[in-house]
Amino acid sequence: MIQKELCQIISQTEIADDIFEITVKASMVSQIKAPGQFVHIRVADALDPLLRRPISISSFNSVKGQMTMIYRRDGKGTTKLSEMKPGMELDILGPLGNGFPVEEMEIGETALLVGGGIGVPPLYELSTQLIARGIKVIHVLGFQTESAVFYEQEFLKNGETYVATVDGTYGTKGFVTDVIENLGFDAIYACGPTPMLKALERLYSDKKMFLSLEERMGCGIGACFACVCHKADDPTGFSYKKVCSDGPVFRAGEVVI
Amino acid sequence: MIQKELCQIISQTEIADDIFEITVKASMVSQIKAPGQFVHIRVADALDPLLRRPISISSFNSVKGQMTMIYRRDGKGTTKLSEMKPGMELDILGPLGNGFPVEEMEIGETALLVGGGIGVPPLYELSTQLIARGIKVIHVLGFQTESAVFYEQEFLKNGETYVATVDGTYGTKGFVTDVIENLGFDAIYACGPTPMLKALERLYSDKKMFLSLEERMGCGIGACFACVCHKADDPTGFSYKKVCSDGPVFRAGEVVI
Amino acid sequence: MNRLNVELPGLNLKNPIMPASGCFGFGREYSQFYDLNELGAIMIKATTVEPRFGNPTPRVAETDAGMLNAIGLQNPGLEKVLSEELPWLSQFDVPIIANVAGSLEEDYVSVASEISKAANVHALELNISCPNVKTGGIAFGTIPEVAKRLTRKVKEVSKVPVYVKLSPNVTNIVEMARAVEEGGADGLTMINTLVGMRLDLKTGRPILANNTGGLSGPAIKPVAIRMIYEVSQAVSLPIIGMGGVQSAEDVIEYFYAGASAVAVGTANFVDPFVCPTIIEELPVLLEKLGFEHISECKGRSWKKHGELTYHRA
Amino acid sequence: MNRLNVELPGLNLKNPIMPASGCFGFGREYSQFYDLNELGAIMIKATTVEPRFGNPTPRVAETDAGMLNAIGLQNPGLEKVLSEELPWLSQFDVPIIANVAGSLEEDYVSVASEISKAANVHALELNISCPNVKTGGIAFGTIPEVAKRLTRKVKEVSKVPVYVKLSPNVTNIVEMARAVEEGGADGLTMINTLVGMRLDLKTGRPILANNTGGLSGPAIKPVAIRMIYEVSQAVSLPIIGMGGVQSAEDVIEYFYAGASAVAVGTANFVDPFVCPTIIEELPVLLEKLGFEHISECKGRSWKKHGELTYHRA
Ligand SMILES: Cc1cc2nc3c(=O)[nH]c(=O)nc-3n(C[C@H](O)[C@H](O)[C@H](O)COP(=O)(O)OP(=O)(O)OC[C@H]3O[C@@H](n4cnc5c(N)ncnc54)[C@H](O)[C@@H]3O)c2cc1C
Ligand SMILES: Cc1cc2nc3c(=O)[nH]c(=O)nc-3n(C[C@H](O)[C@H](O)[C@H](O)COP(=O)(O)OP(=O)(O)OC[C@H]3O[C@@H](n4cnc5c(N)ncnc54)[C@H](O)[C@@H]3O)c2cc1C
Ligand SMILES: Cc1cc2nc3c(=O)[nH]c(=O)nc-3n(C[C@H](O)[C@H](O)[C@H](O)COP(=O)(O)O)c2cc1C
Ligand SMILES: Cc1cc2nc3c(=O)[nH]c(=O)nc-3n(C[C@H](O)[C@H](O)[C@H](O)COP(=O)(O)O)c2cc1C
Ligand code: FES
Ligand code: FES
Repeated sequence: MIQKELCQIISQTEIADDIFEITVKASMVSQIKAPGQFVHIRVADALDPLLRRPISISSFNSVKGQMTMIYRRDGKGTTKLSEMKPGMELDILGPLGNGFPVEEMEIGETALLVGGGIGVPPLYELSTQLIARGIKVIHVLGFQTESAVFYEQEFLKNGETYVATVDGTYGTKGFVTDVIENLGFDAIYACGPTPMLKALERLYSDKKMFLSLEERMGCGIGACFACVCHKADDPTGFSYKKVCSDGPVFRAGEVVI
Repeated sequence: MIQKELCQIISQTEIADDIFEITVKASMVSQIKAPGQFVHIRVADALDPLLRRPISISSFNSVKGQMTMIYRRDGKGTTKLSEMKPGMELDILGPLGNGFPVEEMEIGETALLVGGGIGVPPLYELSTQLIARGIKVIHVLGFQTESAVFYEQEFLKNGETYVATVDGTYGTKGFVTDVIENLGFDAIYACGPTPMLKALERLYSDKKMFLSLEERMGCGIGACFACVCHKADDPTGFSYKKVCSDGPVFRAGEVVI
Repeated sequence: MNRLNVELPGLNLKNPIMPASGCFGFGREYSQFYDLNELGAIMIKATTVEPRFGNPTPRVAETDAGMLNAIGLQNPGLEKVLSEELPWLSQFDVPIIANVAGSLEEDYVSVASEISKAANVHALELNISCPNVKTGGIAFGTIPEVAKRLTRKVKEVSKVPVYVKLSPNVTNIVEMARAVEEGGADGLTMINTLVGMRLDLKTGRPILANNTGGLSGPAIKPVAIRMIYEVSQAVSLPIIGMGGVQSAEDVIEYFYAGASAVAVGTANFVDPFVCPTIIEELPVLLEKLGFEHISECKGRSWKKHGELTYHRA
Repeated sequence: MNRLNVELPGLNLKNPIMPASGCFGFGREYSQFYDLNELGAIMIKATTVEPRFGNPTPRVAETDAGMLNAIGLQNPGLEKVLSEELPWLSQFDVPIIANVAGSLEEDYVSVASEISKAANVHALELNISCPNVKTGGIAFGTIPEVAKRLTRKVKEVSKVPVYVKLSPNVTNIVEMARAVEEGGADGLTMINTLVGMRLDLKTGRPILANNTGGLSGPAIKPVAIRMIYEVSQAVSLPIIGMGGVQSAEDVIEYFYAGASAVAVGTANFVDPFVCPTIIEELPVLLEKLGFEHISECKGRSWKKHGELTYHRA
């Protein structure tokens, strides 16, 4: 069930340039169904900014009743969020949407987790849950530049991890797709910029694949029709899916990205 | 000279129901010319609320470089202000306007200081400066009800002090004017609601009198023409005075209140 | 004592608070948060004859104290609304106000005649003011004669009272209100969104795929209040007011201006519980302000003191 | 390298930032805070033939991300502006744009012909859009033919280029822009305030003594951006944009929309240093966005990529 909760901030740290990791205490953690779900955060108990900000849950701890989000300080809202201190309360709506299906893989199979920039966070919880189920994971993480890289060590603990930076200042120079070519795997789980998702869908149409989409949102719960996309089987028709409530994770080929 | 300064909050206390006393460190204190001047406070480094709030300087300490304001928590801005904690910085524009002329009285004369509600604060600094110049002061302070009364003790230290409450829960029941009838004095200094100022002007037209006006403000420095009032000698004409820059203190009979 | 019940043409409301069209879908999502029976009424998403996908995304953009939307009237179409959405809503004892949209007069007429037959549809809201549909749309909301004619046509076929939703994007709102009154409207709802735009700092291009969008939220409240103040004095139709309502205080301000009920749109996105919260806070605020009943607040901004119902405070 | 200088009819500006009329008086007050020579230009308070006291107080009210004002064109009158204000301003090397207002055509004409003779007045801003004057005023800003005629009359007598200030309170802003272009205007300034209102929760009455007032501030920015986007594509006149500008980012957004210069109004009340601060921040932001000169930003929101001047980023 979706909850609206005032969550106490446990910690907040800048883990890379403009990249913040925030952990909150939240009873809604018990409602999380799958990795890749997100929350809708109200950063100001005032009108500035007005709307909530959608941020993925990057990991959670049911025992402690805590969840962690990783976000990039970008505009008004995330800048305000980054200024909040432990002890303060944050108005969070969640958990929202449908996450990555971990049960789609058999023990012994290999899952390729591909993340681009702020698409990387939700893959961490996914990775943890997959290995817990005896599935092998390979991580390919793409970033703009060295200073933007985060969580490489965390991912390494779970399995093989390759990093690519657009400017080549760290890891392989280029895009995640340049790295993937040489890897073997049974399925792809990806989250990142639309061009990246499009490329993956084009290059690996033969593989089982799950993609997490991003879209500007109003309500975050399926009521305002802000975040719709066309269904692949009816690309110009009336049928649609809502990224916030039907997604953000879709099976490759299900919707037009 | 008017300064725009980020002032550190030294202390903030609720001294009566919804009445707060806030003290800040401010180099602009050196610019204060007279009691009754005010500052224009920006309570949020955001758009909510947008405009500054005019608040009188109730006392200041040139040595420490500190000034104190007393305000009532009322709407959006003052509510936000009341939530600020010591150590935080406050964007203050000031000192603004022209205060009460203390040099208008001779040693040995008696000044009657009349304050109503949130009009009381600026009289405190005035009282202190008057007695320092060897002038006798009598204070008549009007409040709505007992729980709204503040600074009685402080004023008592400076001289005779009478309190009136509208509902009679404390001091004399009724208005300040009911108390004044029986007092002897040479001049009146008053700050409070317009009806009170009007009554004083009507009843004591023979006396030397200085009144501090209140008006909704935009800029607070004389540029936007939000706070004008007619001059008494030309009540329907074009000539005017600006409460923010010509006032807020005017000699009785100078402007139409 | 019920301080909140109000009577409007076709609408017998336990309270005057309802979600605004397009900001509440068909109710399903918000029913996860609270019992929709708490609401005075529900204004459902615009319905058109055929299903519509609407505009490409991005469809929303944030602005200072507001937001822009260019959904483009996406909806499942008349048939589905009749066969699925309205029946689902009938489980609640809440009057539905059906928002009717289209590009041609016929469209409005066919939707109106059909949807007004649904048992739980107690009134229609003629959306002649959607800023986000290219064809025709605009004229209906900006040319008095056209609006009047459409209103009359729809009145002829509707089985329930017809409220016309006015666009604020006009030089003379009173003229528009008078026109639809002459057209036979039973009430007005106002305001729809102001046409606005935001550009992306990095690309220089509009953030919305549709370029322009409708501005809603607190930013437009002063415009809505002004228009309701003017219109409520010029016509005798009841007005359901909307535009940036976020709190019980806002609701009272709308009543003061001349509204008889109030709709809440954008605020639902900020706080899904905003409607029940306002409904809960209203009686307390009325008590504090000294009103026996919310109807006493109506039109206080312009009524002569003589006309004012007794006020304790 | 100067990234900010711009050329407009009659105005050779070192930078495109100027305080908006009515938000800066005649400059005296703000000269306490900084050297007015830093400004690209100054739009002085509206001037009328006779001195005006304006409306009763309260004249301002705060709204969400905005404010309402109903000053009512208070000003010392043409004679005093010519004999005191303009001479005082002449100590600064800053072009003055004189805001001209009135109730009758003759008023505008007489003020324009006289004030345009002043040496430091480099352009006029015809205020046909003040929402706060009862008589006539409105028609000038809402009826294309009337606006066109007034523009022509003023052009006949003015010694300097004439910019016409458009009102956003119209159904069709493009129609108004075209009309004044035909009337011979040299440029446009937009937007003036939206007509709005706020009511006092305790009394139920309007906060402004004038009841309604002009809405300004960030709240109206999306409407201004949209109108400039539309108008800049429809007419060939340069536009000085305004409405809620608070930062260098806002200025860039106005240029993207199609403005050639930007005026800052309400923000001066929030931060008296806002104009010099923006002027200081602009070059840095342009560098960050990859522009050599601010003029490269102009019209990016609608220009075809081919028409765009080279962009490094
Ligand atoms: C399902 C989902 C999950 C996301 N998870 C993460 C995450 O884990 N970490 C992270 O850093 N970012 C994530 N994002 C992107 C994040 O929502 C935006 O970066 C953020 O909203 C920008 O807000 P702002 O205040 O910084 O920018 P502003 O420019 O102030 O935002 C203005 C408006 O645009 C919206 N907006 C701006 N950029 C985006 C965007 N890229 N996607 C959606 N809305 C946007 C904002 O929500 C707001 O409504 C996610 C987005 C979605 C849809
Ligand atoms: C020269 C001067 C000195 C003042 N000194 C004091 C003081 O020492 N202590 C104190 O408690 N109050 C003082 N006031 C009144 C104080 O400015 C208002 O109470 C305060 O601005 C209300 O803001 P708010 O956010 O609580 O109310 P809101 O309703 O949020 O205010 C909305 C807008 O209305 C304006 N406003 C509302 N009430 C008043 C008012 N009574 N006077 C002027 N503007 C108003 C606000 O400034 C703001 O722009 C003074 C006013 C003036 C003009
Ligand atoms: C996302 C969104 C979708 C909307 N869809 C509709 C609609 O389908 N029909 C309609 O008449 N109004 C629609 N509106 C306008 C609202 O009903 C309302 O008139 C407007 O938003 C002002 O109210 P608010 O400020 O409380 O949102 C929509 C508004 C928003 C924000
Ligand atoms: C207090 C005040 C007074 C104004 N006076 C005038 C005026 O005399 N003439 C005029 O053309 N515009 C006047 N305006 C409108 C502004 O010049 C500007 O067009 C409008 O405020 C939008 O810009 P902003 O949002 O930056 O304030 C006034 C605005 C304010 C807030
Ligand atoms: S954000 Fe409202 S429907 Fe998805
Ligand atoms: S507040 Fe602007 S002139 Fe006084």
